[in-house]
Amino acid sequence: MDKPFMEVITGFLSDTGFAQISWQQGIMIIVSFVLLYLAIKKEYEPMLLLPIAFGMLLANLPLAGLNDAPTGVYGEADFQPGGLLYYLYMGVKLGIYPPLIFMGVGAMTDFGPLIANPKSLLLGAAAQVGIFAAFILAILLKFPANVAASIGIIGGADGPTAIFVTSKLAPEYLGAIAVAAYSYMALVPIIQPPIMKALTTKEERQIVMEQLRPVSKLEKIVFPIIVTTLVSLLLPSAAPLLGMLMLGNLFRESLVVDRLSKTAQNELMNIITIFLGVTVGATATAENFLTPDTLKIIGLGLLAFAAGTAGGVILGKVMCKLSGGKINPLIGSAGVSAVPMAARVSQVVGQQENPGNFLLMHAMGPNVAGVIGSAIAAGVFLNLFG
Amino acid sequence: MDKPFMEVITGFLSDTGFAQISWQQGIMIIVSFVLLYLAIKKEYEPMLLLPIAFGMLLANLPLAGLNDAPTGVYGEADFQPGGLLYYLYMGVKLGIYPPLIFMGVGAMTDFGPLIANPKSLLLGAAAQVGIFAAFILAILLKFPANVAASIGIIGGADGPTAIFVTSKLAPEYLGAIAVAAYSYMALVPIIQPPIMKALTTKEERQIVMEQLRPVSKLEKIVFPIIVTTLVSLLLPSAAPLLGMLMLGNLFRESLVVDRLSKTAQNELMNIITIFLGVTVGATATAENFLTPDTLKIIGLGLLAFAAGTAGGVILGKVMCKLSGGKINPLIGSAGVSAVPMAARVSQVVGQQENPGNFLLMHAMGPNVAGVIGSAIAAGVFLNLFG
Amino acid sequence: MDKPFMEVITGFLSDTGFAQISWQQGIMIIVSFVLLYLAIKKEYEPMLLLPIAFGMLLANLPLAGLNDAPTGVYGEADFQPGGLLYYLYMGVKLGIYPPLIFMGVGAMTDFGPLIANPKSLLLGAAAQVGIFAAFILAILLKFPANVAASIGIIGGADGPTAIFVTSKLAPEYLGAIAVAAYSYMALVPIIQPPIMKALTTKEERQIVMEQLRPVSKLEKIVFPIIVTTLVSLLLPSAAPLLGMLMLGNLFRESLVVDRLSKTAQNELMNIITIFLGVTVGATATAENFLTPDTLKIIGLGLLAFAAGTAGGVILGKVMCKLSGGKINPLIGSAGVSAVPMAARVSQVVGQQENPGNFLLMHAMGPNVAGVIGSAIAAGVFLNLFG
Amino acid sequence: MLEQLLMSLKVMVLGMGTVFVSLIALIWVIEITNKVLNMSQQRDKQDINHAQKNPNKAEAVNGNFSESRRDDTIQEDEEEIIAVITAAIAASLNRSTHDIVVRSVKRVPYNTPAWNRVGRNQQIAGRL
Amino acid sequence: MLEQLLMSLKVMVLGMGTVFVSLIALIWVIEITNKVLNMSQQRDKQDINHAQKNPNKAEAVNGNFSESRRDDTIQEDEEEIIAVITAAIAASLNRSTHDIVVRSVKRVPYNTPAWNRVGRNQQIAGRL
Amino acid sequence: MLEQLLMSLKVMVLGMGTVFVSLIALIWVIEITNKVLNMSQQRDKQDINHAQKNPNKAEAVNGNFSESRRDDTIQEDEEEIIAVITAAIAASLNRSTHDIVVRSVKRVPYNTPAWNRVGRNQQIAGRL
Ligand code: NA
Ligand code: NA
Ligand code: NA
Repeated sequence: MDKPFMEVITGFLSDTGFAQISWQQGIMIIVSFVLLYLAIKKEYEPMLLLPIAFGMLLANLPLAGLNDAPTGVYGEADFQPGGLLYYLYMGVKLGIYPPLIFMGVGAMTDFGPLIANPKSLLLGAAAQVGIFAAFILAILLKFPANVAASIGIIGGADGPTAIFVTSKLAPEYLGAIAVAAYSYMALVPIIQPPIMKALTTKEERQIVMEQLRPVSKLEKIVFPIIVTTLVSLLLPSAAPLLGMLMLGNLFRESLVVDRLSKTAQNELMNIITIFLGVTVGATATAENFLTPDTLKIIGLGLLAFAAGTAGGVILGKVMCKLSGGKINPLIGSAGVSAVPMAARVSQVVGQQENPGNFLLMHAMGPNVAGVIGSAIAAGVFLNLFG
Repeated sequence: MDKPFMEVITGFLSDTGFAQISWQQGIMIIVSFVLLYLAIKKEYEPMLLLPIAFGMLLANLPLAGLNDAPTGVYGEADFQPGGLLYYLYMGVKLGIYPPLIFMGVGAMTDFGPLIANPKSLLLGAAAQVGIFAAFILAILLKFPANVAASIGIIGGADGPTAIFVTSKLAPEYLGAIAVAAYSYMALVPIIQPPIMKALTTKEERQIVMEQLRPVSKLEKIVFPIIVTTLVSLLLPSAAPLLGMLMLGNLFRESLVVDRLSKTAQNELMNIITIFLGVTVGATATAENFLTPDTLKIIGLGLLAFAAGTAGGVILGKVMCKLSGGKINPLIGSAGVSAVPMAARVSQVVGQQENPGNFLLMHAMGPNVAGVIGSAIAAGVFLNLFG
Repeated sequence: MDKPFMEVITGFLSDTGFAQISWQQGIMIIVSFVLLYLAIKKEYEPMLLLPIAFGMLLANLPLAGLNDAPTGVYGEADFQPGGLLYYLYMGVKLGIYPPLIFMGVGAMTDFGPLIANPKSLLLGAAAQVGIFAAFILAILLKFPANVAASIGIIGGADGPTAIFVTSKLAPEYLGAIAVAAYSYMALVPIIQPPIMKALTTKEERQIVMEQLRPVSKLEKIVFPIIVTTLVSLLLPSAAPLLGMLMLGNLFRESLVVDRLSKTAQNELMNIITIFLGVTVGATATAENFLTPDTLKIIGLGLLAFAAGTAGGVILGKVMCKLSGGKINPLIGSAGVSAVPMAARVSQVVGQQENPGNFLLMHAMGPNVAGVIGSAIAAGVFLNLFG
Repeated sequence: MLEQLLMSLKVMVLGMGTVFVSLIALIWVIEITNKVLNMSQQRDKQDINHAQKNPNKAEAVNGNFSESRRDDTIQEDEEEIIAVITAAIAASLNRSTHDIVVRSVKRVPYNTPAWNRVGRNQQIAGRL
Repeated sequence: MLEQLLMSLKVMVLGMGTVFVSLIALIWVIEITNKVLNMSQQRDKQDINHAQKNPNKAEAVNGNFSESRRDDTIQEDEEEIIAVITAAIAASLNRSTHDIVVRSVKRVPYNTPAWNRVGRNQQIAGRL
Repeated sequence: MLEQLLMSLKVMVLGMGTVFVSLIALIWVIEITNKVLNMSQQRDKQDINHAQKNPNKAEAVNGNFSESRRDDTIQEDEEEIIAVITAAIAASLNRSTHDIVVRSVKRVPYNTPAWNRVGRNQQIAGRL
């Protein structure tokens, strides 16, 4: 402050963002505006895409320092705290947010349709083929295996799973992968129908399925306990995601901890969604995002969704044959997860051929099975490359 | 990935939990199922026993790694984050969760019956004898003093207090002590009545008490401020628990921060209850839990509850005599806390002898006094062995 | 425990707070009672003043140790955890709580009146003169520049901004500055009217303003995005506060993430308000608070509020002249922020002269502009002295 | 290149294999559970049928279960109340009930101020 | 063994002693507070009685307290409203009111969109 | 002393300068945005007017916007419903509506148990 006034002003001006912004940052800011438009106007998964886009905006404002790491040691004199998003990002980096979101998802999910028709699980398994198809192609495009696995998991159509895997295997790709995952989840009603129609005959699409048997309260309580135990023993690396998903579901189905169930699916989930979205978006700095890799990721993500859809429908056709025409193969596409969007797509495509056909309940089985399937695929990747 | 395929598969299989599980872990998983049954079907304090049991399940699935500590330094390349429960457990280890739960409890508690009849505090004091009786026996059973203190505090019939003390004095016993504390709190209606009946005469149990005087708003506001100041000056180590209990109560009684009061007793408390329950349960690994000590703890815990009940009832009989028969000794058993269960037990046992006898309001005085008394006893232990 | 019994008791007694309390701590406890009285009985910003006062009480109870730092290394045997408030205070120290509170404020704020009449922003700018006037006087009273800046920011009439700046520039003054800021915000209806009346004529106060134009949904959505981008580029150090304010506002106005908007303005904000208030209050230890500086801060804070009010009203008079009498200068005083209190004061003073005069909507423009203005002034201080 | 393709095919086989093995195992376990539970429930039902003829004994045998059944009754009651209220609002609004849903009608909460409730009853009783 | 027994008995005496000393101190303080508050409240009441005869003066003397009293009035009003609504619902359901409790009837929130409220009033006034 | 005064005056000029420059820039941008948006909205309106004459075409042109408009309709509907309920309660309480505000009437939530809803409809349909 002893410097001449003009110098102070010059110094001050050179500290503005206008003096420091790079053209790449400018482009990223425009990208964030486009994503905000998609989130707000087009309602592409706004619950996450809006925070992601805003985080992207904040991270590309030069000098704002919201991502900065601290310097010095906490509690000592020379300590300079880091930026807000640096601290909130710890929940991603340490793998805390995605399992807690899964707990909330579990508390919101009714596994009844799956329990009533356990064969749905096969469709939820088949739809995971998209994950591995994208993985192979990513390897052939020279991505290292850990990045290829993170790209593949976009095909799981499950945001928290994609973020969990990517934050552990390839954190520098987190922004691009999260944006791709949530965008395609929003685009499921556009991506899936042509594939579903191309792979099925009119007769198959008209199949009306038998009503599901009622599921008792006790079966619903036992289900999350069994899944946690069995799958965690088979594949321990899937335990954080699946265990918390099933804990949330047990809160819901036990009927004795209503308070916890409501908090898990509302306030806790909302708080974490905000923190997760903004900080994941903030990893999309110009340096990380404006690379040819991002375009490849977007392409591979689309392919993963398409392949997963096809995988589900094709197994659906096989099961249709084997069951003597009792299963409508359209419910197979719901196996990609993207709950409950993909199940609604099955319903809508089915009704187009036969207005009296209600497939939604039947499609919810593969749909929630797809969540379990993706978590298992994620566990395989974490086991191999983590 | 360059290895022969069979070798990869063999490696993968040897990474499954089935290949690694010990029989002790198997037993612990069964124990967790039993606790889930008690929590859900028998409704034994499900709000905490359900998360505790699920945490126990997760912690005993081999290789799931939810309790693992991180390796390397955060922010550097070789950093491997720890498991979810490792991070959430910090709130227990650092003594953060129990005082925050106490804040919520304070916001839910009406100290009116205690203010209307301050002599209730004596009954809340007498019932703490169970804590010290169990402590003495634990010492005689060769437990070290810090562990004996943690075992004794089970007799406080107050979950967060037991967890707070144990996490500071004997964290390796946390699982066993928390399970014992919450189980016995749920069993209060079974443990207490025989002791109450054995120690009182039919005439005493039939005593109808005078209606309590109304308590003004101002008295209710001043009460938490006085308790915080006085007790924290007398016993500073009780300040974290009692101070937060009284802050929550001040939120409630001041009537000017309704938003904060509601959040403290609902969302904040629910979030912390989930984290606390699951992580406390996760300390119950086979290694920590499957020891003869656990059986001793369960026995001593029962004794602590019984002795506390007896202590309250006996002082109740003394006060009955001294007051010329105005005090029903049955309200003494409510002094063990376990709010509001123990007070309901007083009510029910009283009504069995005299259907027109409403003791609940009078028993609420000793009942909430018991919470304060246990927090003070906890402070004594922390002062002596912390 | 092997010591003679009397020695144990003596040691125990010497560990009580009564044996250790200093007269300064006694005074601080009384100060905390006075603040509790103001918060509860006089309803001086109780949402923050009640937790602040209680934190002050807890921090001045000797040996309670709620502020203590930990010793040793987490996870190792000799580790002694710190006090509850030490950990909760990290959210202040690391600059996490104030931006999150701003997010909640943004989700509660309707910027419509400001968008309808953007010239309000000038009044919101002029009222910041109080900040710099107090800064100059503080410098002349020999405060170092970083402390003077923290004192000046009291004049921003915005609690989270004052706490954010002070926690970064002069944390040892946090207690005094927070108490001053919130007390004067509560006293706005007493401080402002005489100044407003002294500086305006009866005719000016009677001016009825034209009704504001309606603001479209789209303008309200675009506004937070523009403000974030523009102001963060001009002054990057304002980005944490303004960015989060505008993120909250975008949650509100986008209408597609209602869940997030509600959580940001309710549960998340309440939780953080509790933690912020108690820990900020706990910085007011006797050592930090009972100094002549505190009295100077209280004096300078009053001056800052008065100068800000005058600045707003004077520019209001200028704009009244330039607009040919279309602007009532009374809305200028609302530029100090203290939302929505200051705007209500404009309304009330205006109605005293002309009962049919409804200034509130017009005063909300400068009022919310004052929040943005203070955040910018805070950014200037952080840039210069941070 | 070929090596990478082979590696990635191995991963695919391993991955899809794990997914299918896990989920098929899950199918088995769900079906077994279903059978076990149905068997025990049918036994329960028989017990109940039997019990209904000897109501006094029923109390003793099914003591633990009675609570959960009471719960169901309450839920059904609540649905009925909600239906009535919905219909009333719809009637006054002259609309179909498809459009409006009364989300919840709360009763006295069970856990929190239990003694208040009793106290209130006591006071009411005291005035009678 | 004996030594340990002695030590633990010391702890018990010290512990129970602390508990009793603290809580007895608390009894004293509560009773003193009660007396002090009751005295000041009775003085207040006298002031009020006095004031009710001179209503103009009352405003000046009890200015600070009027707010909290207004609050009580509002609360009582609310209870009355809740009672009415409960009765209405119960009547239409043909049930006793013991069973149903309307938990809360919310008014316009005081703090949040204060200017909205005034704005709304203004707009309403503008249309008159 | 003089030096410090000068320094602090510099800070004031710089600070107030930054505040004014930033907020004046904001005024410009808001006004420009307002003009741009109004222009495009008026164009939209013309489109709509045009479209209303050719309803079939409207669907195609404004497809993306129709959703948000539907939203507005729902909101207005909701306000209407709230008004009706408020009036009903007020009538039964014999009070003015200024005092009571029904804060919200919730519909079936859109996002959560979507399949439940359909399932329910299916079951209802199944019973017809
Ligand atoms: Na999936
Ligand atoms: Na107790
Ligand atoms: Na301001």
